[in-house]
Amino acid sequence: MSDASVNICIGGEAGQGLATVGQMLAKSLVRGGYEITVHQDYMSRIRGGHNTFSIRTSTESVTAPIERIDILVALAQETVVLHAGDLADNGLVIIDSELDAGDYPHIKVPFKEIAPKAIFTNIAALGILAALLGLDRDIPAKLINDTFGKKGQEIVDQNVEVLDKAMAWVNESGADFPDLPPAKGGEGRLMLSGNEAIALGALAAGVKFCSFYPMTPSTSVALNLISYGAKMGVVVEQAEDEIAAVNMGLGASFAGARTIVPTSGGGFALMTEGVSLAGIIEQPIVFALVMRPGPATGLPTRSEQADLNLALYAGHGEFPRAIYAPGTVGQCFDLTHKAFDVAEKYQSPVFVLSDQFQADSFRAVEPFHLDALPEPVLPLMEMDDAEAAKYERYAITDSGVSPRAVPGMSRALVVADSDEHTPDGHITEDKMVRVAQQDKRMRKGQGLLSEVIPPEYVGDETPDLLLVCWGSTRGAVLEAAQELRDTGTSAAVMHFSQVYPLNAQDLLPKLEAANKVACVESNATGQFADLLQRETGYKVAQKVLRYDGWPFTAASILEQLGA
Amino acid sequence: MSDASVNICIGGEAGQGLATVGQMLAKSLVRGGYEITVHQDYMSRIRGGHNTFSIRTSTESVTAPIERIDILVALAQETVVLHAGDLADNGLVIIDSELDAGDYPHIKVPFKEIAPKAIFTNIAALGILAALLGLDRDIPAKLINDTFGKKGQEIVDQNVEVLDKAMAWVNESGADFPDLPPAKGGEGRLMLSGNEAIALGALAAGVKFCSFYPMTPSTSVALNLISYGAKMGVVVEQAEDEIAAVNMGLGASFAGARTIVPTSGGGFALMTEGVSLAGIIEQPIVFALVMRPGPATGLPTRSEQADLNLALYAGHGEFPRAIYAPGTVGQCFDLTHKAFDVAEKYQSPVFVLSDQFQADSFRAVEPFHLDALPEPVLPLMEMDDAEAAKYERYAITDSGVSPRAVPGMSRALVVADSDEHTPDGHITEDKMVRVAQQDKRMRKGQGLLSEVIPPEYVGDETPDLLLVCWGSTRGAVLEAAQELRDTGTSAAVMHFSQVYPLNAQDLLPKLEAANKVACVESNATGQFADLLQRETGYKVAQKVLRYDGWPFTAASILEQLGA
Amino acid sequence: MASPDVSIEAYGEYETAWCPGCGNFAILKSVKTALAGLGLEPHQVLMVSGIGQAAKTPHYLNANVFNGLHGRSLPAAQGAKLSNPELKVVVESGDGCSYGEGGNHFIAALRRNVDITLLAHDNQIYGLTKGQASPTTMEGQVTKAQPGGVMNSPFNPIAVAVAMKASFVARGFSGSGELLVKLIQQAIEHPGFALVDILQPCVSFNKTNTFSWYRERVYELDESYDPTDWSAAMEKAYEFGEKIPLGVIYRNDRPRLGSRIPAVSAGPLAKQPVPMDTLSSIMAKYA
Amino acid sequence: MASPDVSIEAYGEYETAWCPGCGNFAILKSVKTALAGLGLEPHQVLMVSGIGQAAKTPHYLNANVFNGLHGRSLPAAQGAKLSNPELKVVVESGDGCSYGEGGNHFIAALRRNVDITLLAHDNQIYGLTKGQASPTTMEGQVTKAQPGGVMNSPFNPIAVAVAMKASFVARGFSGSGELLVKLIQQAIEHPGFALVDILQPCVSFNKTNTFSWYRERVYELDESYDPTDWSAAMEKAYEFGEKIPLGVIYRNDRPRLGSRIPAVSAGPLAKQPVPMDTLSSIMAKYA
Ligand SMILES: Cc1ncc(C[n+]2csc(CCOP(=O)(O)OP(=O)(O)O)c2C)c(N)n1
Ligand SMILES: Cc1ncc(C[n+]2csc(CCOP(=O)(O)OP(=O)(O)O)c2C)c(N)n1
Ligand code: SF4
Ligand code: SF4
Ligand SMILES: [Mg+2]
Ligand SMILES: [Mg+2]
Repeated sequence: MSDASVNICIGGEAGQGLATVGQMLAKSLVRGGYEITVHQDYMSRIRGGHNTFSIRTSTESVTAPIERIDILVALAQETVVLHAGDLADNGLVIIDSELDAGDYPHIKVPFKEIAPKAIFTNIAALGILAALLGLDRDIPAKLINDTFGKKGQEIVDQNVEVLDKAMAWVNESGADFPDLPPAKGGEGRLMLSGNEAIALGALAAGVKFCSFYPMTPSTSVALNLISYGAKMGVVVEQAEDEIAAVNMGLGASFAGARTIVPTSGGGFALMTEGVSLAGIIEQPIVFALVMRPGPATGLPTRSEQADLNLALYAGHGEFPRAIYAPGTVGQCFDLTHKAFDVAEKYQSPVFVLSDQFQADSFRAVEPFHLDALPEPVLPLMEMDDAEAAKYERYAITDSGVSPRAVPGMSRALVVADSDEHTPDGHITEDKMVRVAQQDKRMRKGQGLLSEVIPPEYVGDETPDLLLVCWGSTRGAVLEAAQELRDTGTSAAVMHFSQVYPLNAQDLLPKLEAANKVACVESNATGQFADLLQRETGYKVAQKVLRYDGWPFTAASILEQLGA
Repeated sequence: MSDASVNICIGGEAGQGLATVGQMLAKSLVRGGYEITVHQDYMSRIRGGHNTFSIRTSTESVTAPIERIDILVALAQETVVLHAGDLADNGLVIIDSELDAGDYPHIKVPFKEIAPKAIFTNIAALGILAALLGLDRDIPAKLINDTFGKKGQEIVDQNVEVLDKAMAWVNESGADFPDLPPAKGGEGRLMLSGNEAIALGALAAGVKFCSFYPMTPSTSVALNLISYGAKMGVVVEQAEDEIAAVNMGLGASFAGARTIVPTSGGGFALMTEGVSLAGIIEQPIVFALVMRPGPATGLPTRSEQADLNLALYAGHGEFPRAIYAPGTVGQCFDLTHKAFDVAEKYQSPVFVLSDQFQADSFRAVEPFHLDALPEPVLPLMEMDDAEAAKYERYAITDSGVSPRAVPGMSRALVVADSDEHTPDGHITEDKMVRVAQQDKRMRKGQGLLSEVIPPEYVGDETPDLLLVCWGSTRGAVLEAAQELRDTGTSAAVMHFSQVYPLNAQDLLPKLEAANKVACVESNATGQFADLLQRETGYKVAQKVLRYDGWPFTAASILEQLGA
Repeated sequence: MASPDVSIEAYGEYETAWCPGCGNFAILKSVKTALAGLGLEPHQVLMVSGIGQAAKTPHYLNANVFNGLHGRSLPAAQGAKLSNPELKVVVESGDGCSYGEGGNHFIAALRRNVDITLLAHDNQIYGLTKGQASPTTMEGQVTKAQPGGVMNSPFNPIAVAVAMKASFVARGFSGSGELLVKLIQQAIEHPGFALVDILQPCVSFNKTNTFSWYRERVYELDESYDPTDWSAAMEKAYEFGEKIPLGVIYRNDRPRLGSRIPAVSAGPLAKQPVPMDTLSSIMAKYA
Repeated sequence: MASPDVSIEAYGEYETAWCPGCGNFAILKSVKTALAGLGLEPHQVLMVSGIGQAAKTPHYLNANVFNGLHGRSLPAAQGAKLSNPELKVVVESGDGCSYGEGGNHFIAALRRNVDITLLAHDNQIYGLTKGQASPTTMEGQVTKAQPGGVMNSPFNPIAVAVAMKASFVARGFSGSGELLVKLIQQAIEHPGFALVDILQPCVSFNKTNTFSWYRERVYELDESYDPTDWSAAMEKAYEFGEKIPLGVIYRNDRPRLGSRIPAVSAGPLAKQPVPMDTLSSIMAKYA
């Protein structure tokens, strides 16, 4: 396989600051107009061990990580041991002069000389990489200014000096790597990770409350909200446990605050009783479920898509829900934003299902048009006294949606009940009322179905091979399909950014039009393929599965396809 | 519809002791050789409200409740209001002389005269019923002796006197109801409810530990174990919450005790993280999940089958499990017993899925042959020092099952870990080890599949109508099918007492052989029908659903079938 | 916001599912009297509860109601209060709900000090599930689930709350209605988390701690008792035998959580605009 | 069962995933020294933990291990101990695990008094998840998740345990190794639930409660201190500022749970036969 992208992998121990180098280089590339896909691989520890921060960049769209390494920055000896084997033929190891790159083509950098103090090593590495890639010096220089500006001019100057020294060193040393071709990216693009985009999407939707309990890889959603909380008027509360988080969120939502609850597998498992509560009290709430490999603690800092079934069936009893599965960082923003409106409109729990890979994966994203966002769906606030006197929280309606008043905003009494209840919200054990309320709740499912986002379809309508996928695997699958087409196979891709509910009638013809259908997902059982069969009766011919904690690449898909 | 059974419904307020009358009459009938099916309908309160205890009895097998009431015992005026409308043409209301039966055919009983104190009213009612049904006086008299014997002869005598007075009163009053025909039931039959049978099945399997948090309708499983705990050497601990219950149970199982954790919907939702833990540490554990209608608190004392999906997918990540769904009280015993061995053999969580209807439904059960039970599957206890030194808890094996040692029984160190782990149980983040261990765990699924209990099939192999069902609905479905056959429709029944895993290959031909397949289940979405489609691709033509909290009857099925 | 002339009738009169003679009736009456006496109108009040006999209370009066999950009333109540500081939030739940299933939320709420009131109907038993031991059931008491007698030492909510320096800790008794009304009112007016543990006879399942058992033991703390004296409070907290003190056991004025969060001080979150311009400038930082 | 000549080497030496300078290293060493000193062999010991940095400890020594879920070590440990009273069961978990996610189990364990030992590595921070406030983080401390400073009052595990009359309550410090070894040994030998809250510097995330912060404040309780004096203990429990006492703060001899359950007294449940004859006669009652 060959492609025009360059893959830079920065490796080192936790605590060495490789994420700083990585993020600054990535941002320089984005500002320089390049496309990027970042893959962060880190261990469940604070110092030591071995982590990598990989940036695949190109002038063209890059949508997935890749195994091949073009530039390997080894901040630790172990980086060479673990990753130099993946070096491309014309690849290069960049390594401190005191470490050993063995027989691999390499440049030994005198970091101690370039950086007067150890703390500047990261900027030195940035300079080396910027020079090797042929980036305009002003881009990283300005970034240093933006980043360290609030620490004072002196700090900025010191850092820029190291940057310049490092770039100069490359030129003098005669170290050589092909410059990146001129880039095409437009103005104003953002560099965002999946979790940042979820947080920003929530803010754009008017989120007012977030309750959470820390859990990798979901914590950064809350941390991002916290850092803007004061400015944006968002209350973020760290709860005593996940059960408190979900129930606190439901209380907040009841009182009128748009609410998000970010969590991950085990934490979400603890919330499932609360999900059921949301179902019966018909409380809008958005869950950001950022997946990692299980069961139980599993691989806490790695990636997997194995909690689809859990999200689908979380909670005892039966009630409608919607599940989004963004496939790009941009979709993380858009679908989180949409989740709030859909949650309010159908007074149901709505899920944004992402995973560690996407959570931590930086990309260049086109700027969002905040003005163009749809008007938010809002609950009932004002009500005159006559209406208020008649108000019933669970009035029977054709759509199943009953007007939702916010307590304290009028004289209406809003009564939410976890027991089966009469239209006015009070506890009942009456058979007929039960059936009427359960039917009313389930009718909302038809509304949800009517708003389903159809899968994205790329490629021939009657392909030899249709690759079905959902969520974060989109990029790798698109790339695999492109490679197949490049080598003469008619391949298409069907990517689901909403995985529930599914519109069986619309799907079946498309599935049946393909000669062969394979479903690509990051889990061991093929949960989406099973869901597809459950909903449509259609059985995919092949499941392409990965569950070692790493994201798919095009190559890993093609290998399983035998292509 | 007409049948040879007699349905006796005893109604009254909570706290009036109607369950005492009901149980004593039911036991008298069982001892008299009759078949019974009891349906208990009670509210979520301690006193007041209105409850019923219905006994359907016959000389032939009766497997389900029925709407029609032949004898209505009204301990409260409300009983007449609520239930006299269901009285059969030749039905009879039995009512205190101070209450009013309106125009319904009735016998007014001077309970105050017959029972010297209010506390004897229940025995008086028993006597009235025994006499009306033509039961041999010695049967209830002996039962009184067995029941009150430990309170002393005086109490027994007083009660028997009331019984005799009540029976004599019936004869003198000329009150008339056709005697039951002579019964056929054999010697030694037991009268058991579903939950009693689960507890006894667990005891027969050698259960040693039970941790629970009270929750209707599962509590009586624990209460039954508690009452025999001292004699049987079982430790039963009421935990501070359900999360404690499941984790305590896993700790006990790890230390070598056969463990059961009884719970219901919301309580089980809280246990799902623990289920996932059982999956990765490969800890045998049996859950008795006794269902009630949700979502959330729902109808806490009523019945539903809506937690199948929850049991199927509880826990984040992926791991094998088995789910039994007994369809008779006898199966409650057998399958709970089996659950312990299967849990140990495959070191996996195993579920016994029942529901309120079955939990509280007394039946006549053939005696169990404790001697004939299979030898229990046991973990490794003894080990010599050389073996112990090499012992690895998660050794890779073909079957996926690694020998499970019990800590402290030898010098072997047993290391269980919720993180992904090396064969010796220690934490790892290695890709290859991860895949090897995940594959090992999933391989146990093949073993579980090889031991699946095939569905029971009753009827024509190429029927016009095949009724698929699972768990407690078996009786009503069998009766409905019989009625269909009686009226000329070729109908068959396929009852699943194990709902997961399913053996798709075996099922498909049978499903496809039927002209039409309908799936009967007590929930609003048809969860088993969906599971069937997920596993086999087969879509049933009709879902027959009930979700008002009451169990199916043959009539309620036939009505939906339009038959 | 409170209007001075709210009558108890405004809170309505409903049929209940409680047993005749249950202590909950008297508590319900005290709650309605207390709310009306404070001049609060039903729509200004949010009653939050879990599941249990006590937790049914909110269904038996007029108010906004969030009747959630067993043991989970406190998080829901705090979430609601943080989102709308103008609501008077009162939690009603049993001893099992508050100190058993909800134990972690109880100790967290004591620390967090959100301005809500917890009325814990403490019948020292699990009522709704038919009489198993609760955390406050006395050692040695025999129940169907504890046939050998309760072996755990009982949870002392007052002692734990005082030890954690909770900001308002009181004990009431369903049979001392006038005092109870006063305690509930003080608890609601206290600007922080307020606990009122209310002794409540359960006639159906607790044959030990009966009405007369309580009646014989309870006495009202008099003027000479200083609830701001922590050591005295700690001592009173353990008086639960021959004598049981009723009244405000402990009180301090540490700041409530909401007062420190700017967004909360600005009023109901639902009424606050979304500052899109601020968001635009935040997003610009990612460019 | 204990053999007198177990060397610390029997407990092995492993690579860890901790940061250089972390207090956990010293605690690990003290644990191994304590176990060996008691003459316990690795297979006689069961280490139970949750998830967190502290909770990794069991992976770094030879023993039976149950490394379960975050916050859920205590129930697992109690289940194991009730099932095999011959195992020495030691729980190692962090402050977040033990007092945060696991708070309800902590207060229940204090009441239940099963004979296990809880070593709570108390670094007053969530270490593994990168520095959010834990229940014991001091008020006002700034973290990434609490940029306005912690607003909750800190959980005082010693005070709560003493207030609940737990049967053994001690405080240790990772930097006072000899004392810590003694405390761990006393805790293990105490026939009931024993808490040792161990102050532990987290060099990566807690820049307030550093090694020298602790070092300057801690002092060892001397012979004159009587840990059976509850009032004195209650007072000591609040000494957490200029001075912090180390040692056994409180101790009593209330009976442990297992001692009252006949099946537990009979030894490991796994070795007890199933009395099928008894079962037959039980089943006969249903005929
Ligand atoms: C998660 C969950 N577990 C268990 C139950 C069952 N349950 C309902 S009420 C209750 C105990 C009630 O005791 P308490 O809180 O003291 O209230 P009381 O009935 O005594 O007023 C229990 C265990 C439940 N509804 N939900
Ligand atoms: C159910 C669940 N929620 C959250 C987490 C994430 N988590 C892992 S460790 C931890 C906190 C650790 O803090 P502490 O117990 O104090 O241990 P330390 O790392 O400080 O030793 C958290 C929140 C988890 N693993 N499981
Ligand atoms: S069971 Fe007890 S608490 Fe419940 S209503 Fe009856 S008396 Fe009251
Ligand atoms: S983060 Fe803190 S507690 Fe964790 S290993 Fe590092 S220093 Fe120790
Ligand atoms: Mg109670
Ligand atoms: Mg910690």
